[in-house]
Amino acid sequence: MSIKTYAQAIRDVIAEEMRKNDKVFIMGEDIAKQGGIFGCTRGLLDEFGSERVRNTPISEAGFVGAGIGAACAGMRPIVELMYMDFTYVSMDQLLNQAAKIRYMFGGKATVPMVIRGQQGIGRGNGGQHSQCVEQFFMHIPGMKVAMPSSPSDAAGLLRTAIRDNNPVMFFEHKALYATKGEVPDDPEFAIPFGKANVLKEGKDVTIIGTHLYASKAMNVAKTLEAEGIDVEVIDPRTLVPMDTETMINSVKKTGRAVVVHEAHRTGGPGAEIASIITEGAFKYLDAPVIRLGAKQCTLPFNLGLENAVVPQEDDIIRAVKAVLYQ
Amino acid sequence: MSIKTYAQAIRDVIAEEMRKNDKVFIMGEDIAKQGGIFGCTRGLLDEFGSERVRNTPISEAGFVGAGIGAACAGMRPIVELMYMDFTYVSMDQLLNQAAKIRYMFGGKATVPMVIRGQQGIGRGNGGQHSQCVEQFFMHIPGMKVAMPSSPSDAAGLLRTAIRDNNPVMFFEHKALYATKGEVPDDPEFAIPFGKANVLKEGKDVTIIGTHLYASKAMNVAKTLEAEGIDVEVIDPRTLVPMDTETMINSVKKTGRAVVVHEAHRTGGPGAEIASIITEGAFKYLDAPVIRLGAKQCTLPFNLGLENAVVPQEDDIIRAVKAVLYQ
Amino acid sequence: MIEKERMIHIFKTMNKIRKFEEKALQLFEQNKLRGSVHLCIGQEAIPATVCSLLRDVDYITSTHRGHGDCIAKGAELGRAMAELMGKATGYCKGRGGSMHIADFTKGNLGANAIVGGGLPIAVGGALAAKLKGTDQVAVAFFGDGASNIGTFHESLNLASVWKLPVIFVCVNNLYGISCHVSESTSVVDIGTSRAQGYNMPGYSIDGNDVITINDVMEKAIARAKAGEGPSLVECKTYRWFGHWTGDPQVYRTRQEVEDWKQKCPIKRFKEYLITNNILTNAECVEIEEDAFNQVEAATKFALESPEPDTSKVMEDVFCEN
Amino acid sequence: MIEKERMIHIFKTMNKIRKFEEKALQLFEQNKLRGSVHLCIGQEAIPATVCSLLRDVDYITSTHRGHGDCIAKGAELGRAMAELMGKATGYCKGRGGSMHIADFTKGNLGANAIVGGGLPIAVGGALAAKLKGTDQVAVAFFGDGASNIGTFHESLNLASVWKLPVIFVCVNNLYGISCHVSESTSVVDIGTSRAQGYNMPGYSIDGNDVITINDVMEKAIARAKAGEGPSLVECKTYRWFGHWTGDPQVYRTRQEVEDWKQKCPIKRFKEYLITNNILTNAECVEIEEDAFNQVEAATKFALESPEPDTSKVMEDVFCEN
Ligand SMILES: Cc1ncc(C[n+]2csc(CCOP(=O)(O)OP(=O)(O)O)c2C)c(N)n1
Ligand SMILES: Cc1ncc(C[n+]2csc(CCOP(=O)(O)OP(=O)(O)O)c2C)c(N)n1
Ligand SMILES: [Mg+2]
Ligand SMILES: [Mg+2]
Repeated sequence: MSIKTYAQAIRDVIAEEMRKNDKVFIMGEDIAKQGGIFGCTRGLLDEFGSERVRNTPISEAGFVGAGIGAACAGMRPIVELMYMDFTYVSMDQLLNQAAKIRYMFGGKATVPMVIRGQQGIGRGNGGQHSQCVEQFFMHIPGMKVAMPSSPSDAAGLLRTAIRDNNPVMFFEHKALYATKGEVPDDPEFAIPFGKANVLKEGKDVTIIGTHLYASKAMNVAKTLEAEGIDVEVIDPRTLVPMDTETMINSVKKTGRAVVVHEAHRTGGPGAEIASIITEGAFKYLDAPVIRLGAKQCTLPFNLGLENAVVPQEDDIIRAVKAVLYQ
Repeated sequence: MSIKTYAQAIRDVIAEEMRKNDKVFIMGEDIAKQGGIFGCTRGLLDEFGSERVRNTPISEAGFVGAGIGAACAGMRPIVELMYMDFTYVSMDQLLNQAAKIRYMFGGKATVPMVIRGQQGIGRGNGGQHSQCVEQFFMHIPGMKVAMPSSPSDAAGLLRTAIRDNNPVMFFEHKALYATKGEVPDDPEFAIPFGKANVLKEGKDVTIIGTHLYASKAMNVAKTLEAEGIDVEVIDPRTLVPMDTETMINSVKKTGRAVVVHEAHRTGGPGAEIASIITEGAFKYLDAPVIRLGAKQCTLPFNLGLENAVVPQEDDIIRAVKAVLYQ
Repeated sequence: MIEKERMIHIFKTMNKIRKFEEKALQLFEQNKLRGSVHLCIGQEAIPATVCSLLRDVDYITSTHRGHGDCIAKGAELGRAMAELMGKATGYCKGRGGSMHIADFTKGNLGANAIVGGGLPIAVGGALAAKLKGTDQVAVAFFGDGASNIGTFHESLNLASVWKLPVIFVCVNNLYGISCHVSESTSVVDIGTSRAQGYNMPGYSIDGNDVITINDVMEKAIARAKAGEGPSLVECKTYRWFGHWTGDPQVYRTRQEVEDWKQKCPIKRFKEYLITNNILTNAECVEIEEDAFNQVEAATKFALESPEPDTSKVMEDVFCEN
Repeated sequence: MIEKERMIHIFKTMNKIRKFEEKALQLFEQNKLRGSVHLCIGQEAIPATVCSLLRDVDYITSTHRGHGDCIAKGAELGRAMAELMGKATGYCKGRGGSMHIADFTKGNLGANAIVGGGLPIAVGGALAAKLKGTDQVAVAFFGDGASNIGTFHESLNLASVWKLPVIFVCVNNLYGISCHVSESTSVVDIGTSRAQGYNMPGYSIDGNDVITINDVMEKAIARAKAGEGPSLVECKTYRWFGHWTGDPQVYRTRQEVEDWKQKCPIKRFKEYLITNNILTNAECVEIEEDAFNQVEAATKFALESPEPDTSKVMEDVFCEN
């Protein structure tokens, strides 16, 4: 085990996989000399050279597409999007091309590509640089969706992503980059997709939280423990594939659930998860699942407004109490 | 009342609104001499000339953006996307620009623009020309979302859309263009946004169906009537704003609901609607809401495969029986 | 310069494409094909000549009007026709249809129903070649209309700054659906004018002339293989039929169509072959008949092929690792 | 030709921008600003000169590095500074921040945090002018990096085929974040080279020289107003500070920055004004001090302004009709 930040964990896995497999390369804006504006590719240029660590022009559709083509031609590209908001300028290459190639062309092609980058609030980047966009990739089939919530998950899920033969959307969170945690030194350490992480067992209520909200859910669980409420906390880890079984079984036990994420609440991942739970554990539910997510307004710049838009720990606590005592 | 096709209804409203308001104009691919590949702009070039009926180059981001700019500068553009799948190549202009301008710039700007075009299966157009993409615009706030299911709704909702001072995503369905129905002749006929249409009252079970599935739900209701099952059928008409009240009240009465749409099931509009119903009518629900939508695979070209992917009337009947008898 | 062998190959390919397309039209009119079928009759010189210079390891990406490209890149006619019919034996198991034929084993990275969608993917094929250190090249086929969409620009710039072995082949058939190129496109010569924005050689040539296309493509491919980077080649041509089967064609005159039919690339190349004693008229006719027969056999195969098994509709969304 | 009045106006604007930016940097370092703050110090000649030729009814769209553009287009310094601080009195009520200042009443259709996002919107402003039959023009400001994204291409082509009154002003400051223009951009002279792909006049000029910028912009605006269509104007300049406050700037040398500081556009124009007897040194100093004082007052206003009311966070998503 080593103590690493989330950003370092990502960097190290990229480096290790590039060392092991010369098909792996990385491209994106400012990833070479600059090492990525969040430092996730620091030092890679020196070690691997400018062929395998490629600065791209600002043309996301072009270089995401180039990643797809390279993957079709036998390489294993990692494409960094500086902000996941820029999926919007490359959406066609992502959802009409990468996601569809294998199936639409009859199941022979493989597109082993990772699209990674960060999203979310926390740095006052305003409405066009703070969105959580995982929902699009849950809804349109063809790409896997990973949401690491800790340095160790970042490492383990990224290794799985790079080795996966399908296109993977790998969502990092800007507010997690500096968080530290233990990461296994095993260069084969990988976390399987589609297996949720039960961060804490509990019997009274289940909180399902993704990304930032995995740790916030843990904080809430601790707070509520003092009040005698025993919370089970689940981090789905990947949304595609989704470990519905773990979530349903948890709610069969607790009878109550809160789902919380930073993406907008309406039509967000929480709607899907709440529906899955309701379908799978209806008879066990003592209250409807409560969903928490960002309000339906553009993410504002001002810190106070930003916090007013996304769920706070207090909101989660209130939601837990609502599902418990209604 | 006149009998019109869905396409004619759309054409006529555009023409009427262009006659009434010289700020209204329309642009898109092949809408001028060709009259739109589905005929929705037929004759407009002759009546209004090439300044107000503009053929665009194939550059959706460019001309959607030009629509935004023109709207910001006081015009009321209608922008035709030939296939709503092409939102993917213009997503940034739609979701980062049009949807955010008013709020992000402090609430003074207005963007009175309609983006209209057709989506869905039914013509063997394959995976990149058959998608239903309304979910993206439900999830990211800032645009209204209309889903007309009949010629009359097409007319009434489109007039409201053109007169609305907000950006509106107006989803037509390719399989509806040729359907005929009565359309009021009143040149002021408009259907308000945010008010669901209760197509049929019933007491046993509620079916909520959008677009094509409004009429399919009606067919199912008729079939089930013969078996003594009294179905209430609701067409939400607009997804943003959404008439949650009508749906919740219906389910409070029937205790059972099926939601059906053509968009993919996972993370689709049905997940949101099912969640809203469960939250709003939990104690009245005798069974979990069943959601039906397209399977999680790219829409295939072959007719048999296409039908195997999207919900069929039999699937709806089975779902109704499942919510009734479980 | 084209070797005799390759000339004959090109002529065969052009005829195969022509017969395939004629058959597709007929089948569509007989309701045996559904969906959008975009014919490239009149444009055959371009795919046939370009692909005659490529090997199976070289890549292409193609468009909604892609039958010619995929045949020229080595597709089996039977599996291609079966795909048009949505049959289980088709290249995509019936899931893709006319607009989505791909065959990675032949270097065909796929047709694309999104205008401009294939350009970045071809750039990626070329990038892979560069990274692997092979002498593979990639060709992106696209239309005049496609030259106005963002991915055109991003792809040409990217390929240029990275000096990638890719050739951008713009098939300028004067229209994007109903829209004349002069209404959609700010320059007359897409090849020579637009290349200047990307520091690469640009050509605007007669796309109905095999010899010219070959000369220019030989230069472009040599440049690509020498590591000097991409080229833009605009081939001016004409589609004889509507944008798709069923197009009322209100946007052009019969006369214009007739004039272009006089410039038939197959007739022209046939005359060249005969004049230059490469083939006799009889040999040409034999090739034409052979092409017809191949297409007939392909059609029979396709018609007799089974429909896809609907129970397998969820297969292949993801691959197992 | 610049009238004396306008020369003085330009000089005042340049100084206002400079002082505003210096203050913003200072405030950021004092933790009184958050988010990404992109300074345009060193580039002031461009917005100041370009916007001196525009009226309130003319449109601009701007970028993440947009303070200079918005000030030149008439923004009140207090409301602009308040927006940088996220205050309720800011142009966007604190919702936009540094990257999103807009003021439609002054024809500023908004800064944009999406590279290339503003170009189509400016085209739309110009389209509205054409449809309304006014003599309004639109200017899209964008960077060298932005010249490689798809909307650049789509916007220039669209504006050209529609002959719209828009001027595309490319502020080439040699870098997109850490990426030197030679690494990202296939041509050296974006203005002259790329314009050729769109059949419009293209200029690549010294962006630190007010007189040159003015001459070229006068031509471009005259062309726009005459209904002849768009122009592309590349202004070569340099940003003195990092891409954003806090940029380690590993990608360039101190020497390069120092060399460019010698080419300071304000110093240069000041010398011009004095040499040509338009202003005395004392008058220039007075203008500089006045700019400083205006910014101080603006800062005071911003600092004293209230935070936005969080209970109103859901207002303005939609407007009532
Ligand atoms: C992004 C996108 N926009 C629009 C369309 C609809 N469309 C299909 S083909 C076509 C015309 C293409 O013109 P061109 O590139 O010249 O190719 P051609 O059809 O002439 O071969 C259009 C507009 C599309 N498929 N994709
Ligand atoms: C579509 C998009 N891609 C990437 C970014 C991240 N980004 C912000 S500014 C910038 C550099 C822009 O360079 P340039 O256009 O030259 O403007 P400058 O910063 O030099 O003023 C980048 C890559 C973005 N905001 N939008
Ligand atoms: Mg064409
Ligand atoms: Mg720059």
